[in-house]
Amino acid sequence: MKKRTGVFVCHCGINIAGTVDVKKVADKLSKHDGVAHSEDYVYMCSDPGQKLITNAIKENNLDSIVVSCCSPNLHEKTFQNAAKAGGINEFQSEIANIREQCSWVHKDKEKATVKAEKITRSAVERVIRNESLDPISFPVTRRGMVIGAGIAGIQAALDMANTGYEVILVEKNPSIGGHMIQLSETFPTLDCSQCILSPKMVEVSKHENIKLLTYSEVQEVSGYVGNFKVKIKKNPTFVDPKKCTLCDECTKVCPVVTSNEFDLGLTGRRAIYMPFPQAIPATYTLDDKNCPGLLPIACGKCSDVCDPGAIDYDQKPEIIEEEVGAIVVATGFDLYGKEEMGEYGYGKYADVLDGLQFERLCSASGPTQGKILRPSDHKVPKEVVFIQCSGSRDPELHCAYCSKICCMYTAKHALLYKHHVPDGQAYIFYIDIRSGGKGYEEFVQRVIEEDDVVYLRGKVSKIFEDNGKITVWGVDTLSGKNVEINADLVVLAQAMRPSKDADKLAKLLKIGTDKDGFLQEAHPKLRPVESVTAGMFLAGAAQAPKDIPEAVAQASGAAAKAVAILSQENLFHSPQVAKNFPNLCTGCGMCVDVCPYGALSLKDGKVEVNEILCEGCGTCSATCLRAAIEVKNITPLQIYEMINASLGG
Amino acid sequence: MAEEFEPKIVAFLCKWCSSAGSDLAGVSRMQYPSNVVPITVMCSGSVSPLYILSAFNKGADGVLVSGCHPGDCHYIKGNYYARRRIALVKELLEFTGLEPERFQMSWVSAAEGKKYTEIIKDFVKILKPLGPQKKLGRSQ
Amino acid sequence: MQKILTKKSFPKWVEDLVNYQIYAPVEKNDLWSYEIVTANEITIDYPNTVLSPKQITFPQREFFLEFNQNEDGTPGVKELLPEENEAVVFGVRPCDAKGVTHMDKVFGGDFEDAYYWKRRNQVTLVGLACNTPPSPNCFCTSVEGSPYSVEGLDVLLTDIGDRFFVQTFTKKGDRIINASKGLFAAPKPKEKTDMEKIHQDAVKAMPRSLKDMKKIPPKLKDLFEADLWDLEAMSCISCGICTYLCPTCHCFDIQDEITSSSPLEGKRVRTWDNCQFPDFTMHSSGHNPRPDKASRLRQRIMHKFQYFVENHKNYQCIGCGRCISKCPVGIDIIQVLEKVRDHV
Amino acid sequence: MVNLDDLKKEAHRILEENKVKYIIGYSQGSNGFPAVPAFIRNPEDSDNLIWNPACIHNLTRFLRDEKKRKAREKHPDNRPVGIIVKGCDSRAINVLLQENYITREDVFILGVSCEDTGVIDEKKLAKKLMGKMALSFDWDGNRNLVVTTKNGEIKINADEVLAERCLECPAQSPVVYDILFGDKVKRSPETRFESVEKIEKLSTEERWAFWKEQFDKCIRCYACRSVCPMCYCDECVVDTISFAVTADTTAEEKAQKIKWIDKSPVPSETFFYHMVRAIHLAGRCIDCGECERVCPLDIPIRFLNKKLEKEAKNLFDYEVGFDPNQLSLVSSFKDEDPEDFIR
Amino acid sequence: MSDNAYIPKLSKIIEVIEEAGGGRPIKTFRTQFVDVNGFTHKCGQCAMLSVFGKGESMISISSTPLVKDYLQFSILKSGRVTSAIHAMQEGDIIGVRGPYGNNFPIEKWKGKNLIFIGGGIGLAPIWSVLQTALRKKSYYGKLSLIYGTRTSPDIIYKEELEELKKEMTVHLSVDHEEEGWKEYVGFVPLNVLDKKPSPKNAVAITCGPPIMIKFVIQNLEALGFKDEQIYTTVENKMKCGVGKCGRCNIGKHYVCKDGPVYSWAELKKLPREY
Repeated sequence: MKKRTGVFVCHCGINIAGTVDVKKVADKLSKHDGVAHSEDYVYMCSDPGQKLITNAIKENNLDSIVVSCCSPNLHEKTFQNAAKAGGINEFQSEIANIREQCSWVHKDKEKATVKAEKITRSAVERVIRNESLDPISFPVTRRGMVIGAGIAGIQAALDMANTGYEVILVEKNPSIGGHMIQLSETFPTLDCSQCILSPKMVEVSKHENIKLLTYSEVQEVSGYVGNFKVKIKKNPTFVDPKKCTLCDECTKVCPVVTSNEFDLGLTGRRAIYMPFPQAIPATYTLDDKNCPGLLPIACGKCSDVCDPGAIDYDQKPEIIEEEVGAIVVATGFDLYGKEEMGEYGYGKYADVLDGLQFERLCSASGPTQGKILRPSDHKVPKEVVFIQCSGSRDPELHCAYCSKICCMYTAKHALLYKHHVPDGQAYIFYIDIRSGGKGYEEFVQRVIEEDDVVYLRGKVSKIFEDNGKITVWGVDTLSGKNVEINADLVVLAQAMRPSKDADKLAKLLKIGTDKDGFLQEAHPKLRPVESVTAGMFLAGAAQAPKDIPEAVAQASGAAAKAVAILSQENLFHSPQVAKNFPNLCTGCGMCVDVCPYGALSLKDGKVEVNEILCEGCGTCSATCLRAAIEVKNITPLQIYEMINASLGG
Repeated sequence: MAEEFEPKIVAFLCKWCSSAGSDLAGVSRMQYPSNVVPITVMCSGSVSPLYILSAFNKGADGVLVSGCHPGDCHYIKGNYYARRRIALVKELLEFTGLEPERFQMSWVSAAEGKKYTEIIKDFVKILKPLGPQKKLGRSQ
Repeated sequence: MQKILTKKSFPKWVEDLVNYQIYAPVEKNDLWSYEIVTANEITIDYPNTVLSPKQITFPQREFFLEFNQNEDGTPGVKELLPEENEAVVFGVRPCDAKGVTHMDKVFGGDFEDAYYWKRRNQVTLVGLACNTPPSPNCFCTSVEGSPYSVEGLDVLLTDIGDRFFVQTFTKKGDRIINASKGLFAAPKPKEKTDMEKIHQDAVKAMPRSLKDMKKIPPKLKDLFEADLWDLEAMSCISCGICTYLCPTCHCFDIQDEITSSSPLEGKRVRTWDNCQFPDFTMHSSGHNPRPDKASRLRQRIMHKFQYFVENHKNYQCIGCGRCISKCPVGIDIIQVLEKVRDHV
Repeated sequence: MVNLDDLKKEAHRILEENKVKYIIGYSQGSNGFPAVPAFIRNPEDSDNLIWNPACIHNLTRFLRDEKKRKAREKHPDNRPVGIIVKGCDSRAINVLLQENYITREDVFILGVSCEDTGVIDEKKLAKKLMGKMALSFDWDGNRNLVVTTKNGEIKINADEVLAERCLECPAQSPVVYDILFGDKVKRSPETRFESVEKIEKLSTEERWAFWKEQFDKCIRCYACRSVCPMCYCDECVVDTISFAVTADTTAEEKAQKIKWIDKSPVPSETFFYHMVRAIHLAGRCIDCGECERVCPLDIPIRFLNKKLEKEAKNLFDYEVGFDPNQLSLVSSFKDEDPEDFIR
Repeated sequence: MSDNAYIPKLSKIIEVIEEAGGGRPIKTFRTQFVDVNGFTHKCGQCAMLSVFGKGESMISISSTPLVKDYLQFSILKSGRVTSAIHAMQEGDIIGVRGPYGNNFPIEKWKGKNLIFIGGGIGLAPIWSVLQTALRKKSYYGKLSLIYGTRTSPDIIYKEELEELKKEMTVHLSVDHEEEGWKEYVGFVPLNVLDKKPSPKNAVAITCGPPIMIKFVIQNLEALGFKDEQIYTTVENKMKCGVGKCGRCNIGKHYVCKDGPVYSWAELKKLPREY
């Protein structure tokens, strides 16, 4: 049966009628093939206007409508509802934008009228080929997951859990806490990091809605928003936390000493260990990489001394499968490594440290119980050089981006140093100071003025050791003079980079990474906490360098986004999605490559559309060489006819 | 006397940036020639070479494809694919002797009503002296 | 009638044919084709044209009718016949001319094709005997043709040195001779014998031949289901070269081509079509009586050497060798026919 | 030099050991065809295989038929097909692999190296021979073609008879094969795109004049499409009816097939056809030059594909057919892709 | 322009009857020539219908020549043109040229029993004969119809068939069991075996899907029908309708011109189409 389309041309007062001969447009269109009814009215969007449409639909049993009026952004929904009220599917309504894109931008009435005709015709050509569609609805698994238990992950998990939804919190290390738990004080308020974080950690461990999986890694993710299936590998700790009494006998007898991650190698630990006193879960872990072999024959001392018999060498990795509706990714950051920063003697000289190591030196729970002593000879360093942007803002050799927090924590470091060693001298090499943030600028000023830290604007050219001192060559670009400082200690504000293996995880989750390896947000401005994959959200430094308040804010944002999904029984999705034609598909997979949402996949040599993931962008159809995939209601045939109409053909 | 030649232009505008940009031009009452008939598509990445060729085949004197600026694509990366595809089509058309001016691409954000206006004005200005596009047009 | 025309005065003759459009084979970057020419552009030393002169009487594309939409939306239809345009085609090879007679049979018969005959009746064909074979794959003598065959020709020229021996066979032919009587002399006996001698030598010069042609049509009757077709078609790529270049292939398609969809405007056109294309016989249901290249190659051979023979008492092949020379994969119709002939 | 006997022996072996269904190779053609595609099934027929400078055809095209045939078989024979490929042809195999059209297990590849020469351009050679019929010919090892005719031998420098594409070829020897005949060579041609640059140098109007003349000639025999290993679509934009029709294809689907291109061989439509074909071959064409060779009207179709090959290389640093695992040209991008043409 | 048979004659659609819906919709159209000089046809002939801008499609004429005031076409929606025709309504103008092809030798069937065997849309091509025979009952012997479709909604000419039952024996069938279906269940060829029409002084006229025709003929032969007693009509892709475009041939025959009506005896001589 031929379509029966109704065309409704709006005057919009004089906004349209002033430049476009609306009667003529309506009249011309009435003769058009497939148009069964056509009229004009002063304000289509007004109640009487909408009534007029619904009545016309009923009276002339129209099966589709075109409204020539203002931009679809304003009244598309309005007229879709009018269509529904008239008893036809909302997708049988199209807008012809003859105001913003015609009457308002032209003066010549004749020409504008011709153009309005073309625009309307083109909309008619489209609508008569539209198919009626109903929103796609699908159920939601109402549990959430957070990957990474640093401050961002912890915050997100707590926020979600507190709204009453169950949350699985996955952390690859034996304890939660991330980098924040390593810090001594936090800028600008200088409150003790551990003091503010550990209560949250405890809350996590106690929270009835949070299922904590430490020493665990996500291995596989399938499904889609609302219905993810996640495989998690829980590594064996070889210690049964229920039996362990934290007597610490085992570490005393363990023969192996290895470098302590928590102190970034400034101290050592045993093969069986507790990461740090406030660790959550509070239990020991036996790291099998360093244990002389889980063969009792080889050693077995720890289990010998363990009265409760908490140690079990036969523990195997365990695969846990979880179903969740939304996922927050908070995999955090690592510091730009030694290997890359050879030029500053980082990793070569014992007394060249990175920011985190210095945090440990300052920390009361640190290797020196908060006394600042330099690693090589445990003397108090009298002259300390801090170097900012070490690895940051250096497109040639290192990272192009700014790591954002270094200016602040370096100022903090200098301040902490001065408070520990009042007679010492701190120098800071910087490119410029970036102290945007509440109370940040004041903090820096205070460091400069009250703690007379010497800020040198310039880069360090060379660092070398010479009789027990670290000689630093640099330039002070303000005075233009070369500077040489014989320092006792050098602290590098290493660039922040995505944590190791974040890229692998990103592939698993099918969320992209940007050129620097940070997780890709769905839109840089408007969707900063969403990943490109529906139902997955980003929090903390995994997405870009941030300080603690920013990370926490984003975490809460991500949690809210996730809860927005979990709070619904069913999700609805626009049905204007890709449709494939198996008989034309050769399975070349080009569309699969270009789909930004991983909505396409190949099954027995043919492409398959996951309608729930598809956003209907149509890049697939432009890429396909065989017209084997198109987006419903904006198909190549419709465009073809629209082109024709636009050219008056 | 003969009426001045008015080039026919088809403009494929992505829904989220360029079409919104041209809306803004309207809202700001900027004026530009009425030679362009816009076709709003979801994404510049969905503009198939066939559309462009078809437009010329059906007698378009000029074709414009406009999308979001790199990095701003509503669909993350559609405009990057468009950029590559369109580059190839443009090279090919020029290679076969179509005036390069007849086929253009632009990035127009939702905020760039002014830019859209300029693009259309200039496009029409360039096309007028070229006269009707007969090379690829269907003639019976 | 029989006449002698010196090569010197040949151009003059052509010039005298003022009321005609003149076609002749011309070369452009190694490519020979029939074009509208002026007297001095005509050469007599040319190989086979890529496309046969069939396109003059049966162009690849022609209009049947024009349709549009009246004010009340009803369709309007207007017949579009070829315009009046008398033409003389020079340098037609005897084989190609014979091909035209095959076309006449197809487009004649119980139903006369108005478009074809409108053109055909306006064309006068002037042939040139093939003193030397124009193609390494000539085999006209094997398919009831000869390098001086006169079928379909209105005039035949034979190059006998510094002059042409001119024979006319139709009123059309006489007309163009009479157009410039003065140029033509009566042939001397010597010239006549020279001409006959040349004709006999030409036959000897025939590069290729096919023995026992007679056996083939009856043989084909039994070979419809033979596996031979699969083997022969293995290397076929289903392109349209053999048939489009063939002077006797007449298959066509009828299509509506619109210039405007609203209001409706367009033309119904006839274009060449091609039994080697997969969509040629495919039903809209998807069912295809000739689903593979084997069945399509079979159709081509059967049609030329069996069906046509039964319907029109001729092979639908005039031995020009075009399909052989231009086949991208070296399918050689002579070889195929030999395989048919020797098939056991 | 490629040792033909080794090639025959290997062919014989894999047929005898039932390693392959059949072998697609070259054999002596009839009158006027120094080489034609051959399909060898019996070991003893391996003797008919030839290898000479006229082995022009890109045999990978026949993998299309093989795939269709296999699809029709009730109990498909899953043994691979033996196929003889030159450097260019082997890149076609890589593209077919890249597009999942075939799997590596579908083919047993007998690679033959063109070494420092290639295949001849029939037209160039014919000109050189001035009507004389070549009885046989071969390369002499120093980039000369030695042609034997009735009246003796003729020696022609390779560059004078080599197909243009061979002079611009970046892969004289196969890049993927199971067994290789002849020596692996890596000769990078002085220029890859001279043929294209010749046309680029012309003015816009000259370029149009050039192509207009070409498109006027086209008779839409589709030999270019039919011979192309990459034109394996079941349905082409120029086809007037739906091919890929199944039992559940609705009348609407069939009725809605877009008529992008009229069947009339008029310039606008033939232009459309050749443009679409060129665009669809962008990043897929491996410049085997077959489309150009088979064109009965000598339309230099290859230039169109070559032009895009050039731009793919220059603009996007994309090379076709060397890596079966790379993303396709148009299904990938780089942040730094040029956009100076965009306003 | 009358001598140019490529030019369709404009005809007005005077009636549209919806026969079957679903996946394989069928509609019947009755047309009247706009200008008087139309044509008259014989039973079994076809006509080429034009929708301008879409193209042409060959459709068999299902009305009897004895009805002068309209031509009837029953059309299965299957492609570009037939879809366009289906979209047409009463009063719309369509192009018609023809008539094409041979016809059933009905005058030779004087006094013979006629057995019509149809499947699906295949009833249309033999409907003209059936209607003619019905109107000249005295001329022929016993008339009977065996007609089947996939499902009952697919049955065409529903009302007419009811009428028909008063005039002649009508055996209907559907392929599979159906709620409330009282008549035969199974494929048409089986129904033929079931009803066992006698070959004595009879002619069988059958049309339907190729596969059906194949087995109907087999079964008729089994029942003792001679090749000369079995008639069918053949369908092929057609463009010109006058045996020139080279598409529709089976062997030396062009179905559009030498067909579509064949006795099994004749068809056997041609290369196997089915």
